[in-house]
Amino acid sequence: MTRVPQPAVGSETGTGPGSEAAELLALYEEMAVIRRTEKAAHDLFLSGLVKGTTHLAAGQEAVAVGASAALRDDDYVFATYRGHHHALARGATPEECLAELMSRASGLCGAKGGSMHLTKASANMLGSYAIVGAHLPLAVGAAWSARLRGTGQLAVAFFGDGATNIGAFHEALNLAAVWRLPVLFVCENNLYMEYTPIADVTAVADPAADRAPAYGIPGETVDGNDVVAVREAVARLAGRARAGDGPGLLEARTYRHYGHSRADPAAYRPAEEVERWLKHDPLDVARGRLAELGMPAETLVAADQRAEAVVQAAVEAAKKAPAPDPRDALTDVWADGGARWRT
Amino acid sequence: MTRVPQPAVGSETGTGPGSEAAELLALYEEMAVIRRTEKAAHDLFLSGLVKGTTHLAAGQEAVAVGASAALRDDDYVFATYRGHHHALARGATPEECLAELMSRASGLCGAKGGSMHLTKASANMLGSYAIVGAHLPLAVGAAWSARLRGTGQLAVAFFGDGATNIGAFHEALNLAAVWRLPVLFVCENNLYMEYTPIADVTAVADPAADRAPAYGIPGETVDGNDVVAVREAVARLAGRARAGDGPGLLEARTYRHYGHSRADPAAYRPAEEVERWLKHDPLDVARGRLAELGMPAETLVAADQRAEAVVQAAVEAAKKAPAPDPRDALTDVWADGGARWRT
Amino acid sequence: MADVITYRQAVAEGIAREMRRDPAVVCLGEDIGAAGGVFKTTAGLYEEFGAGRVWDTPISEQAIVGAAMGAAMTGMRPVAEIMFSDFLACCWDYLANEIPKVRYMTGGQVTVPLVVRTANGGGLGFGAQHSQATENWALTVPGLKIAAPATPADVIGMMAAAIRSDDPVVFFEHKGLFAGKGPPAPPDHVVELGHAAVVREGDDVTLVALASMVPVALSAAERLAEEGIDVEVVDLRCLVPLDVMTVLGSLAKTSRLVVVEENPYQGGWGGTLVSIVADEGFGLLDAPVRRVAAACVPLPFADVLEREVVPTVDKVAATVRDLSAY
Amino acid sequence: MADVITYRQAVAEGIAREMRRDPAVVCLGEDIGAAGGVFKTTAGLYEEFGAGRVWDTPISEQAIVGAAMGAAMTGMRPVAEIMFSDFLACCWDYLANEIPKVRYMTGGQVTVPLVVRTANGGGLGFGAQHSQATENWALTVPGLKIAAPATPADVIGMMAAAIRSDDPVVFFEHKGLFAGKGPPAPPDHVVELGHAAVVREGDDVTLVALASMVPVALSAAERLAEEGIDVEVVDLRCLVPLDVMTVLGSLAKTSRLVVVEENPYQGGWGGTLVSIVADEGFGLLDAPVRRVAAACVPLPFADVLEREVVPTVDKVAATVRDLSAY
Ligand SMILES: Cc1ncc(C[n+]2csc(CCOP(=O)(O)OP(=O)(O)O)c2C)c(N)n1
Ligand SMILES: Cc1ncc(C[n+]2csc(CCOP(=O)(O)OP(=O)(O)O)c2C)c(N)n1
Ligand SMILES: [Mg+2]
Ligand SMILES: [Mg+2]
Repeated sequence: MTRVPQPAVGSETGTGPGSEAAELLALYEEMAVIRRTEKAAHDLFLSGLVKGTTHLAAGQEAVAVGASAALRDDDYVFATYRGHHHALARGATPEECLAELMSRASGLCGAKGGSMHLTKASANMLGSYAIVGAHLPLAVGAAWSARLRGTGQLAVAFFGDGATNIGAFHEALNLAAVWRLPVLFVCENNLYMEYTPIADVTAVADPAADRAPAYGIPGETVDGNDVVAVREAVARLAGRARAGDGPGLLEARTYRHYGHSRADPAAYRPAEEVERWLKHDPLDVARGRLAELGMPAETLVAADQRAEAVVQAAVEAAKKAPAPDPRDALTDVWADGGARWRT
Repeated sequence: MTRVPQPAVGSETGTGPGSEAAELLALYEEMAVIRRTEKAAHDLFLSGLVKGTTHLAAGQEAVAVGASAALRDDDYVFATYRGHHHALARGATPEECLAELMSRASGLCGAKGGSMHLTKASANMLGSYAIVGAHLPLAVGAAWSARLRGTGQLAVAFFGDGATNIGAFHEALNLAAVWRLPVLFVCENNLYMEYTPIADVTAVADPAADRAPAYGIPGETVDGNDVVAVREAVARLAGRARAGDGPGLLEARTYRHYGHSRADPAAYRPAEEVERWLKHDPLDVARGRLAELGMPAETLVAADQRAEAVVQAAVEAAKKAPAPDPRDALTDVWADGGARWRT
Repeated sequence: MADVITYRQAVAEGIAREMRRDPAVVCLGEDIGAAGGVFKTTAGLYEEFGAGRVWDTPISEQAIVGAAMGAAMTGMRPVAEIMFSDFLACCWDYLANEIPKVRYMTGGQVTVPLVVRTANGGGLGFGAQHSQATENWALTVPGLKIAAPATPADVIGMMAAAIRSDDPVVFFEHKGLFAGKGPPAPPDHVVELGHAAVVREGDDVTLVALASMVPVALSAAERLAEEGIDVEVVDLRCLVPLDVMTVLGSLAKTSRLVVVEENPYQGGWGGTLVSIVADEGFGLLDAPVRRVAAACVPLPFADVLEREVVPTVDKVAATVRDLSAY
Repeated sequence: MADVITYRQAVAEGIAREMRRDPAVVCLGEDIGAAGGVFKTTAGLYEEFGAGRVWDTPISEQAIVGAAMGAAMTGMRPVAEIMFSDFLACCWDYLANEIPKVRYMTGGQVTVPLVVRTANGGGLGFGAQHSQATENWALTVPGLKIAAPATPADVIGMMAAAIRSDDPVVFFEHKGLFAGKGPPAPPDHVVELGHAAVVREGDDVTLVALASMVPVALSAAERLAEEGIDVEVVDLRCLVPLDVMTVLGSLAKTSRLVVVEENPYQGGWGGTLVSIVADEGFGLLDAPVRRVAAACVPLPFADVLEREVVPTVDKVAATVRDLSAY
């Protein structure tokens, strides 16, 4: 996915409506591509072309796209097994993502990682991690490294509401705060862990934001389905962090359109709740904002069509791509490229 | 150590000064015994009769004794490697503690545990744990069990300030809060971890109490060197918890008189700070309160003498006790008493 | 009683039987309640026993296993679920340092009758962090009993033994076997821990396997039978207690041993077993001892790659063939 | 250069040498800064390199090792201290699931050049939770290199190799050896990982040992020499890469093998080594292979009990004596 131009931090308001609309349109189109990529992944899973499992982020696009729009290209991003949107928002193409899910040699990770481990290191998207919460300390370390190297980079960890109750969350936030590191913790609170509501197993109402004071850092909540609001909130926290004022925490309220994973029908969610959230679809929210900015409907249709075409082409290309060479199973353990552990 | 009579919860104020003084005198004497036991442990370590390591609690006696006085005999206590005072306050004798430290068969754990693992299960003092923070979930589990069995018991975990930054702390407090369990978390904040001030590595000022809101539970601080204040604070939180209102957290400010462990001279502590805390010795504080209550000085001298005698006798008895039978190294792994892991 | 039962159903059935007999048995874990577990291995328990005995937890592996330990020390018999065995790493302190040591280090004062159940192993395309066979991790720690059943009936019988055990048991349920079927277990079926089963008799070579490797070994044995190689297959069932005597007994007959493990060769449990055989059974051996174990790499996602890494019927058959020609 | 250096000093010296050559090397851990480490193994680093390169941390093992991983992925060469190797259990997810797997599961996109140093082993009376030899835990995980030096010079040389390695290395420093002395290492001394050392030549029996068991093996060898048994002692130095060839080379001469391990017999690293020997070296063997390892119990506190559990010169000598009479 081509990256949208980076708005300088805090510059959102200084530009004319035309440029603002153009920027937002680009974000919309990114979200549209993600939405369709997730739909494709879903269909490919059902048709047996995607093995194992997938955790789709349809419905949560605005978090990835909004945050990404507020970051520098060289900032580090760490995501979870529900990370397709983050890989795409940081520059992975639908084709390399879908090829990975479809076990193709051309996949992002050469089909060694799969859906849960999408990684695009060349874009500093440093991976998707499938142990809940484990990547938070990694982001802290990347931020520490950025500070040590004096690069001005940020590190951002995206994680689910469920991750707020695991020990690594606590250790990461405290260390980041004590060392005043340029790291952002962005919680995608989609109200559920796998099948259990986060509210049932968490002592506070906002599982992430209500914990921020325990680390003396700012904790904000934001409408995670509003790409502009996310971009602004992240820009604000990023500005602070880059200025040396330490980490920030953002809790984005959002909702996943599919079930937790694979073919989960998500029957545990009240119909009324699902309906309410579907009405607050991040694509719709962006469309509404664009309409307000005077964007013609045809322009949006064209963007949707481009997104559709990109993803269709990606699916076709991934289908045609070859399977990995079985011998590759025994490469890439060590930095020398091999897997030799003994003489 | 003989347990003092249990004041009923909330009854501290209803009794006449005479009875209050008698109660406090008993607490004073318990503390005096602990102080002397720790001194004995220290001296025995220096003279080579205690091997390995010790983490002395001299200076922190009021936390153990004050808390214990507010608990029922059948409540569960979990402590750390710095746990001699808790074992003693819950009914272990100086002799069985010192015998354990001196690797005698008559030690609390048959010389299998050592200083860091003092345990008196028959008194529901369910152990001392040497992995920082690890026992907090255990206390949660004991409280859960008490609830399931409907016994009205509490579980109390004592831990250091350093334990507030480890993952298990976070997981334990959240689970306890979500399940509204009868468990108390009592932090002995002695300002230092091993050699590093807790303030250097913690994002908030009160490492335990400032975290309580993250779990929606009451967090209080108390003068940990004032046995009466500790008793009252614990009684209050215990009352809540026993009434079904869920866990409580108490941060007791205190100070260790010796270094962290073994022969650590604690040179990292400013002389002025040490001096200030030595002037606020928990024994002195209790003496002051007793004087106010009109307790004659000779009574205190007599208590000190009794404490001295108990500990002297304990040292002599422990010295005379036999070493464990080497064959006992291969017992007690399994519930059948043995260690057989294969046919 | 149904004619067949799946391995998955057997897990829930095994737990339910013990919950019916003993009110001290309680379950806790992520999504185990109304959801019935992400592998449906606790399906029906919440309905039958209610929220008072089947507890949903936050994603807090340390608290889950730590709370189970605290409860076990105080009169309960908790059954804790760790969803994937890879996540045992998130609470390893409890498995390595707390649960197996507290009895010993208190001089026998404390007993910890708990079961940690977990979905183990690969074959489902879940990738490096959700596919490991980690039974060898548990073997590094004295003080844990280790059960890994291969059939539905054994699931039930070994679950009964595990829950009734006064010692802590790590109970590995194999993801690749969940959908498999087998005869149901009779009422009050108990398979005492530490007894291997000779699941196929043979004279030429002994194959020792565990959990999902048992069907692999059996398939290899069938194929080899056609070639005239008569393979005995031992289902080890448990790593601790380790039934060395059954293995040595088989070797007394065959003089040739191949161990089939899903865990990686390096640090795999077969090393421990083979080292005992190379000592106590040295005189029985007519040929080198071989281990067919996973390659020493993380588990890859793609099927075509995973097949290269884990033991397969082909690999086992080839190894046995080679060895019987020694 | 001093005539002798302690093992403890060698740790700090080994780190300092690398910090001097490469500004990407940074240290983090509990009490490692001004305090110099609780074992004084980082003494002087804070003074020489300052707070910008020697970072004190909270008691947060997951954050320590996780942050090291994140830093290693982004251009640094962190050296993380986990105070006692028992506490690796508190961050095991990083050792088992993250650090060793990220390179593989990203198809080689990410490199993790870090060292996790830790004080390993028993003999100091620290009890069950502070005395374990846990190098075998690390062996269960493909993707970690495992170093465990036995001498001060090796500490320095292997530390250099570990820090320069682009692969993650778990570096086990033995508590029982800290006070031991040995010749210092020459400038720029590098001991490549994966090369065992034959530290005593002999024709009758091969003793393979690691870390603190190397002096135990050497003492046993000396005692046995007086009895006319000529023992070759191999210091394995690393578990991964595992130098099997040196062991087989020695066996070609002696035909008899005893492995001396401090970790428990069950799941101990000797199992892996012996299983390779029982396969590839079967034809070389004239006698059973023996392992002298710790008993399968937690480590007891009292010296008199601990001695019963861990390998001693007496036990090793008795085993070799017995074996050479086979
Ligand atoms: C340590 C750990 N425990 C359990 C799991 C299993 N698991 C995978 S996703 C998930 C739910 C996570 O919920 P949340 O953090 O809210 O993220 P979401 O899936 O909603 O994006 C669980 C329990 C895991 N992967 N890691
Ligand atoms: C998980 C873990 N990390 C590190 C240690 C080493 N250690 C033992 S005591 C200690 C300091 C603990 O400080 P605190 O919690 O304040 O307790 P205190 O010793 O002051 O009573 C440390 C770091 C440990 N035992 N466990
Ligand atoms: Mg969620
Ligand atoms: Mg402290």
